[in-house]
Amino acid sequence: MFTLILQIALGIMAVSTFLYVIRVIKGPTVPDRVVALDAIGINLIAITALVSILLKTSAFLDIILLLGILSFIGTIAFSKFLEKGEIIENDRNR
Amino acid sequence: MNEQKTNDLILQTATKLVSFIILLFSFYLFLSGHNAPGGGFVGGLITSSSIVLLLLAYDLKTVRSLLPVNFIYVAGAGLLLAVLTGVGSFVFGAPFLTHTFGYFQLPILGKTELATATIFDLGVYLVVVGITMTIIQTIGEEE
Amino acid sequence: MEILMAVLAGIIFMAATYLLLSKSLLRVIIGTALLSHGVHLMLLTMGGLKKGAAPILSEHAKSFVDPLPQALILTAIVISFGVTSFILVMAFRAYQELKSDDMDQMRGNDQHE
Amino acid sequence: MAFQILLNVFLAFCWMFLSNSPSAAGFITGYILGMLSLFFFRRFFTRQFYLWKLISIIKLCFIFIKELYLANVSVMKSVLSPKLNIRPGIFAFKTELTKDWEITMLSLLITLTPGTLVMDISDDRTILYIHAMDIEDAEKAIFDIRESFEKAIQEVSR
Amino acid sequence: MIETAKVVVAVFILLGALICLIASFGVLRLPDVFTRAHAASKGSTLGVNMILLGVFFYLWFVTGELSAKILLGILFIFITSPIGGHLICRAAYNSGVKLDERSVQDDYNGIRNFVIKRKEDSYL
Amino acid sequence: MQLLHLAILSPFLFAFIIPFLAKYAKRVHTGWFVLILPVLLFIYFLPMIRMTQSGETLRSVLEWIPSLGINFTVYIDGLGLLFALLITGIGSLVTLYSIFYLSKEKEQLGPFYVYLLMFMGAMLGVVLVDNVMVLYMFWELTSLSSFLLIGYWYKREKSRYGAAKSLLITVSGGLCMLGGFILLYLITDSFSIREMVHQVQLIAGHELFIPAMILILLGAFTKSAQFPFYIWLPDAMEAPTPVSAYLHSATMVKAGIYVIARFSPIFAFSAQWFWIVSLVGLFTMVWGSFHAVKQTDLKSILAFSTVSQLGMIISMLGVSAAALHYGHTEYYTVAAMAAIFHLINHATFKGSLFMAVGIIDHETGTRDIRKLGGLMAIMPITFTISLIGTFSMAGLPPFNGFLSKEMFFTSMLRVTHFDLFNVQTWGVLFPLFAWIGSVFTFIYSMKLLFKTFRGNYQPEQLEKQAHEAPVGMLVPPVILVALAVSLFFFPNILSYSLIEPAMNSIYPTLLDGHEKFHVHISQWHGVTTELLMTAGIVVIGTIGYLSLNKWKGIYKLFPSKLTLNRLYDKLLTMMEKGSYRVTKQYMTGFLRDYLLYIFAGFIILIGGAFAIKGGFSFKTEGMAKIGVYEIILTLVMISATVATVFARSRLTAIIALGVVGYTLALFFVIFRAPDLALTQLVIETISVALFLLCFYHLPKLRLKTKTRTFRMTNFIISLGVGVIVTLLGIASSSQRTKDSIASFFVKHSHDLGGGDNVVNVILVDFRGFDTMFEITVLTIAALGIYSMIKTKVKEEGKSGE
Amino acid sequence: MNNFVILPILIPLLSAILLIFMTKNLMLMRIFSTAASAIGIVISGILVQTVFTKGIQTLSLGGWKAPYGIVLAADQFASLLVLTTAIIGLLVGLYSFRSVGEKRERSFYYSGVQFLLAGVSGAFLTGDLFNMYVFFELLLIASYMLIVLGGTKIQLRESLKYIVFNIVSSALFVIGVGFLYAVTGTLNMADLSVKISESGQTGLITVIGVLLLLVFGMKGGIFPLYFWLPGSYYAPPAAISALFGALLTKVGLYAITRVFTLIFIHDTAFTHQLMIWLAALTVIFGVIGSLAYSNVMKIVIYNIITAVGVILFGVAVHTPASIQGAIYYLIHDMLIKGALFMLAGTLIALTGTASLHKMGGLIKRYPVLGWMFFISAISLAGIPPLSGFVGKFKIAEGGFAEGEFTISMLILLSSLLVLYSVLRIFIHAFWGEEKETPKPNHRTAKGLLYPAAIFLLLSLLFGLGTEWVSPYVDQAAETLLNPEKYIEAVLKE
Repeated sequence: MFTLILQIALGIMAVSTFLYVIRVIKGPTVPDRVVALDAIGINLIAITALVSILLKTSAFLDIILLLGILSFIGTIAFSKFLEKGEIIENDRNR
Repeated sequence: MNEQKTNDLILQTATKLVSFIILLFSFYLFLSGHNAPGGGFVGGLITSSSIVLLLLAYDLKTVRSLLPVNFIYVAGAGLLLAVLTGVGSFVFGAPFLTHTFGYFQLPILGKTELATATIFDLGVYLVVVGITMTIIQTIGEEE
Repeated sequence: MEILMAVLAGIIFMAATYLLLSKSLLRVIIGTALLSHGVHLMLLTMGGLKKGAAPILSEHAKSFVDPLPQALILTAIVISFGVTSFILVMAFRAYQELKSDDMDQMRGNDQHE
Repeated sequence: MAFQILLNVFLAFCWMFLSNSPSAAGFITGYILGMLSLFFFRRFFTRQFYLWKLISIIKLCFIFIKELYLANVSVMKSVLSPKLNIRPGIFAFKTELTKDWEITMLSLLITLTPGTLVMDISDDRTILYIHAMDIEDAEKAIFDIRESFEKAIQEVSR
Repeated sequence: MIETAKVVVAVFILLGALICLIASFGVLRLPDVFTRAHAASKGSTLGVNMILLGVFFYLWFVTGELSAKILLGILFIFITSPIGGHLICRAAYNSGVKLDERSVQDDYNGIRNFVIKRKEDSYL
Repeated sequence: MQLLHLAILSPFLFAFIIPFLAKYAKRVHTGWFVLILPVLLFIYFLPMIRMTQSGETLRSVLEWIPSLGINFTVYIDGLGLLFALLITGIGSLVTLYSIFYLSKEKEQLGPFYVYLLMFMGAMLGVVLVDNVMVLYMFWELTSLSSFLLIGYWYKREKSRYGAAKSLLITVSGGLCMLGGFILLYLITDSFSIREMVHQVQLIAGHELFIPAMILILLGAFTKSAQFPFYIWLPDAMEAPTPVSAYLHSATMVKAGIYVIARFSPIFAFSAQWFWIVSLVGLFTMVWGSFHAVKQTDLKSILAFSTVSQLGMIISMLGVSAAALHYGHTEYYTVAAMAAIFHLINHATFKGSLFMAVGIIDHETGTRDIRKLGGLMAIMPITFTISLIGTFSMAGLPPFNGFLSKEMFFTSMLRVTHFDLFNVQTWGVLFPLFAWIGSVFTFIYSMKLLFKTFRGNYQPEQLEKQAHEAPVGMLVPPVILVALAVSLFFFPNILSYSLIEPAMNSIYPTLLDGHEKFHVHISQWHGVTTELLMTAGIVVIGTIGYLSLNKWKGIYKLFPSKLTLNRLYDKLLTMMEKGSYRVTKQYMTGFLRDYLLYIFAGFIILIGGAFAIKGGFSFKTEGMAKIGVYEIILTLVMISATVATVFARSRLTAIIALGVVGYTLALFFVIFRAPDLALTQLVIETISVALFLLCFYHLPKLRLKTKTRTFRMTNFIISLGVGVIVTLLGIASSSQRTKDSIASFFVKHSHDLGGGDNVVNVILVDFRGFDTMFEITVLTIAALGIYSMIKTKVKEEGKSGE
Repeated sequence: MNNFVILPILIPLLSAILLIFMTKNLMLMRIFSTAASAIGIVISGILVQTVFTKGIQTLSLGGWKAPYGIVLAADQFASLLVLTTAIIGLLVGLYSFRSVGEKRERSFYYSGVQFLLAGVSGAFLTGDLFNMYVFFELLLIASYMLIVLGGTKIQLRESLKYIVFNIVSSALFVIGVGFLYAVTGTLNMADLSVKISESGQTGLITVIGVLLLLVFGMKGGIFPLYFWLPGSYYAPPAAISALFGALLTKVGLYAITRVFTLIFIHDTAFTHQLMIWLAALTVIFGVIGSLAYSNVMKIVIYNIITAVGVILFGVAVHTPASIQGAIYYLIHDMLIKGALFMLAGTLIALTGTASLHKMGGLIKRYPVLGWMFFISAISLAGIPPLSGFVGKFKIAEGGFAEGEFTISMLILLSSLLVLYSVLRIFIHAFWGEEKETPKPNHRTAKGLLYPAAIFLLLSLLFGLGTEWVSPYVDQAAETLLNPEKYIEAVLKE
């Protein structure tokens, strides 16, 4: 029963991710895609968590935090790229 | 450039906290690698992503004043360390890259496993940090 | 599952090939990155899927999945990361020098003499 | 505050070695004992005992979680309503907070609350530009924010 | 005990998943980047955090493992997710994405004057 | 290492000293130093005549590569010694001549003598070694030194052309010969000619017999300028005249004859040998003499004449092969005897003629027969030399040419008596052709002599004031013509000392035990058919010469476009231009084209192998089950992949790529690979960041209107690649083995590796070596990126060509 | 267990790492890298001798026995190639002093070279298929670094193509290894051989074999896969081209040889026949290419392709004679290609152009260079007593013996056109009227010529001293033909 619920939840998450992917593909603007991508990253966290229960392992718990870190960095990088074109500035105060 | 300045206050403030969390996490991953997912690669990569986060929130100049290291040398040192771990086994007449490990009773930490493989992994870690930062810095500088 | 994954890897290979054959340098590079994804997926499939728990012994599972392909993929991932970053920088330098990202204009001197 | 925590940790270590039980349990015991002693001597320090601050942080968290919950309900409503009945817009909001992390905290909280999202901070750090999902509620939102979050944050930072 | 815990966990997880689904639905449905960012940054944060909490409880009660990593993850998401939304929205605005036509007010207009100098290079 | 080896190698060793002599002993003409060597060698070889006369041979082995059977085995028998004497003897004379021919002020003597010595050594090697591989080595060395000598005046276009031509043709022949040698080796398992001769029965029965024979003959024919390979010889006349005299008339071109003679005992009993050798020789003789007539350049006439004479000798060797079939040994081997005799004679009269022509060229500045005339009075000695030379060449008494020509006719006439090979009816053609060739020989000989020395002296046409040559230049040709005359009167000096031993070594199998050929040459046989033929030659030849202008038009009948020279030039240009065109066709410089070829190759090769080998199989048992969310993930991945392909903006493409990467990480999670998932996630993120960093500097994607064919090609090729990879994947996972080495890792990771994370233990311990180099790869990548960005070198000359 | 086996990899690797820290001191870098290479030669020489006297040397890395851990196995074939590699490394280093330019030298040039050498030696020595992939990547990335070092337009343009090709081939390599692992469950080449002999070489395994042939062929430059080669090898400075021309394609060939004499040996009628055809086509196209250009470098480069075809033919014929020949020719070609590239590079450096039409009469001013060109040309064509002869003759012998008359003759005759293509350089550039070159550069060529002269000397010694070499080559060929020996040495550690 519990496994079934988990699987349902996983299915829902997958559908949700899929909807984001549609947004990624559709756009229409790049920021739209970045938003969706960020959300996918967060969704992946949930999926990983669920999968790790399903697989009865704690081996993937590291991935949760990691995904959080990465989607954060990724989002920042994208938005900086969109806004300023360059991601890493030589000297901000110049 | 001047008119493109933004106020990244939120980002910068949060970064101060977040980058430490990430750094800590990377150390954890590195150290636990032998028994749980993680290891030198991931550890190194995450360490460098915390530095990248700093780079994103601040700029190259600030970060360089924070970390005044030539990252190529870091990579070189790491590689040297890894290779020397292998060479070390020559001394004991064992084949190249033979690792050994043992469980030791240490103060505070208790029974701890110490493995030469960890030193090798440290080399990996240093190389990964060194090269990612070298790459990102050199590209970032080239404007 | 393995068959599905093989098909998926095949599709990625196909897309990568298609990108590699295009004329824009950017697409070519994206093609190479995609190619490595396909390779890793295929390699993983070759090790057999879902044959047991994740290969971490402290979990005390009955059986574990084949850890060797994972190690191999890890090596391959890291190497392809190095190569990808290298080719990226090279593309950027090439554009700096050659002022073009069109592979057509990067013919080179073969047509001389 | 940081000094107090550090001192506490130090005391915990001391306890650990004194009691000759180098383990987590020993450490935790030491920490609690250290905290108690700190509490008793709290007037030695110029600033207030750090546990109070902790309590106000927890309070802030609760306010925040409540707001987050409300936020989601409203967003969900508008998403799920058959006709998209929204009037988005951006408005400026003047804040009285000055410290970096106060502003940051406020912005984070605002962003997580009903239909609002901080877009930028003016260069003199006094005005937050906030995008709202439903601009009708802008005034009310401003009031809400000022009432709930700014106060709580000031409490924490005092 | 374990059964009740499982029920709680299941509720948390299902609820979280549903919230995530709705958020993604919102992202698909809402008219412009800014409103979508609302849905994404709030919806998924709450949903995912609920799931994580569920998993946390599951690990705690069922396998008896107190997983600090998950708590750290929850905290991390709480901190970073709004920052992400904030930065994307600003970037979107400053790179020239227009507000939806239903918008009624724009106080931000003209504050940052570098809006779209690279019009020709709009990334479409 | 014996004295013999040293003798062969001495020219090479000496050649090393020459550049220093040329540099530091400038006051003495380098040729004087060089002269010592051939003379010494000649003196060294001369006493060996006694040995060969008594039927003995000398064999001495110097091991070179014994494990491969390649040894520097020197073997001296009659044939070899004859050639060695020719080489050293003529070599001495030519060197002497060259001292006066080449001025030490104007010419670079060092290289000239180095080449000449190289040639001398190589030629000695060819004729004296027993091991075919070493023979081949010296053979190619003669080609190379000939190349260098022809190109001696390298600033002249024609020299370079001639040099390249001679090299191409002779080396290709040499390579064919090498092929033949290898075949012989495969049959007999030996490189020694001697041993091959002993195994002649084995060779004869072998299926490789004919290819080996043809290949070796190709080598001989190219070297000896037989039809149709003779074309290099006229162009080789660009070499300095001493070279022409030495290489291109007396020695090198006879290497082919040597080889034919040498291999006669192995091949000669076959009918094919007889037909090929004799017919090619005979035809070449007629063809060469016929073409010699129309030449206007003195050296060209001599060149064609050499072609013709060589053909004649070869035809005789071919005819003599009949002896191996027909009992009357002495009756038929007269051809071989004639061949050897004529070989010597040809060296004398042709050598002297070349030297005479050299004198004329040297003293008048031209070799064009149309500009010359009336030199008889001015250069009487030269005239005498030329007279003797040409008459001997034309086969007139009282010169040695007459004797050998008579014997030539004799042997050709005897062909008509063969009943073997079914030649009774056609046999009559042999003497006929021989006679026709001789008529032309007579005509061009006369032309050479009279056009140059009779007629009107035309000083205005000449570059120099003509006068008699210095004595030193006259001595060598005089010696040669003196020989030509004396050999007529005392031919049997040769027959006992040289010809007989040479015959013995050509047909060793014909003799039993200590039996020997008996050679006796007499000037007068009575009024025989041969004599009548000679008389006919003189009559018809004289008429022909006098009426030359009337029938000259016959040469115009040969269309100039169809000549062999034309063919060669065409072939060469076709080769260069054609290969350029071909190469240009596919080496377009487009990455896409190259990739297309490679992928097409992939599809064809792998697909073909698949189709032929039928490796595909399909089996679902034992495979994992598919879950719903996995399907969804798959869909996500596919759509992201498709989005990557069709993305219109670079950022979209990067994002889609990122999605693929993250989904891959998710697959890693599902398939229980936490380490992979972690690494893939971080690396994907950093890659995306790098993409963004670099793409900022790149222009946005342009939507070029690509043609439908372009897209279709891309699609078909990529579909093929995808399908093949998929099929391979399915087949491999269907045929998965049960036991793999992985179980070891799982089993021993904890106790031997000291870690619970098997993947990590594999990475740092079991396969730590991989990891070590993987991080090395990363380091190099970083170094490369660093230096790529920081180091900018200015353009070099290369790109500006 | 013999740690000695690792030294040919370890020494360049360590010196490369140390060289990273030396960029500030040019002289130190030069001396250090030269010393390292010299030590490498000594070590490899000792290795060759050890293998000769004691048989195949193996080293289980980390002490993990054969099919599980990675094993280095130095049989005579690999050892000889390692020795040649070390020699080439030293000479290229010497050549670089004057030709590469200080800017490049300071940009980790010597590190790159040493890394490349480590990679090449590793690829030769490893007994593990995946490890071979890693070494391939190592040498490839080092080659990427070197090929683009300096960043001139042409370098960037051509190296892009180079990298893309190699990425494709590496990708195919990895999936090939993956397929093989799925089917056999092992990665060790000796173990693979055993497993395949046990289970029989199924159709699928043959197909995977062809896939690997394709992969290695792409590195080695065989027929339908060599298109990247001419442009890429043309781009970098001559020293680097020499290194590439001498080493890189040979690694591909080595891999083909190893794999098709050890693993895929049960269906020779298909795989090896296919290789024979590919070899013939490679020779033809190589020759066509070398005749097509009047660019010095290009001519030399296309000659690589021809040589690759010849060697591949020798391997494919798979008889004792042809394998011996292939080994001889492989070593010969490594030496002589090094010399030729250096000479061509010197020519370009002296005249400032690579086009034959713009050169002429150089023999007067640079006679030594001219004669060295001449000698290398005839050595290339396989004219005895220079080094190319024995190899070519042995290959042809093997071909004839196996009944491949046409292709064997083609191989023999190809040397004519090879000779001609290189002598064209001699005829056009060194003979003829002297011409004003666009960038007359009369600095002394001596420094550049010494390394090339050493190469030629070695080539000459290799030809004249074949007898000294032949026991080694015999041993190498014998091991290749009797994979049991290799398998026994590797698995019975």
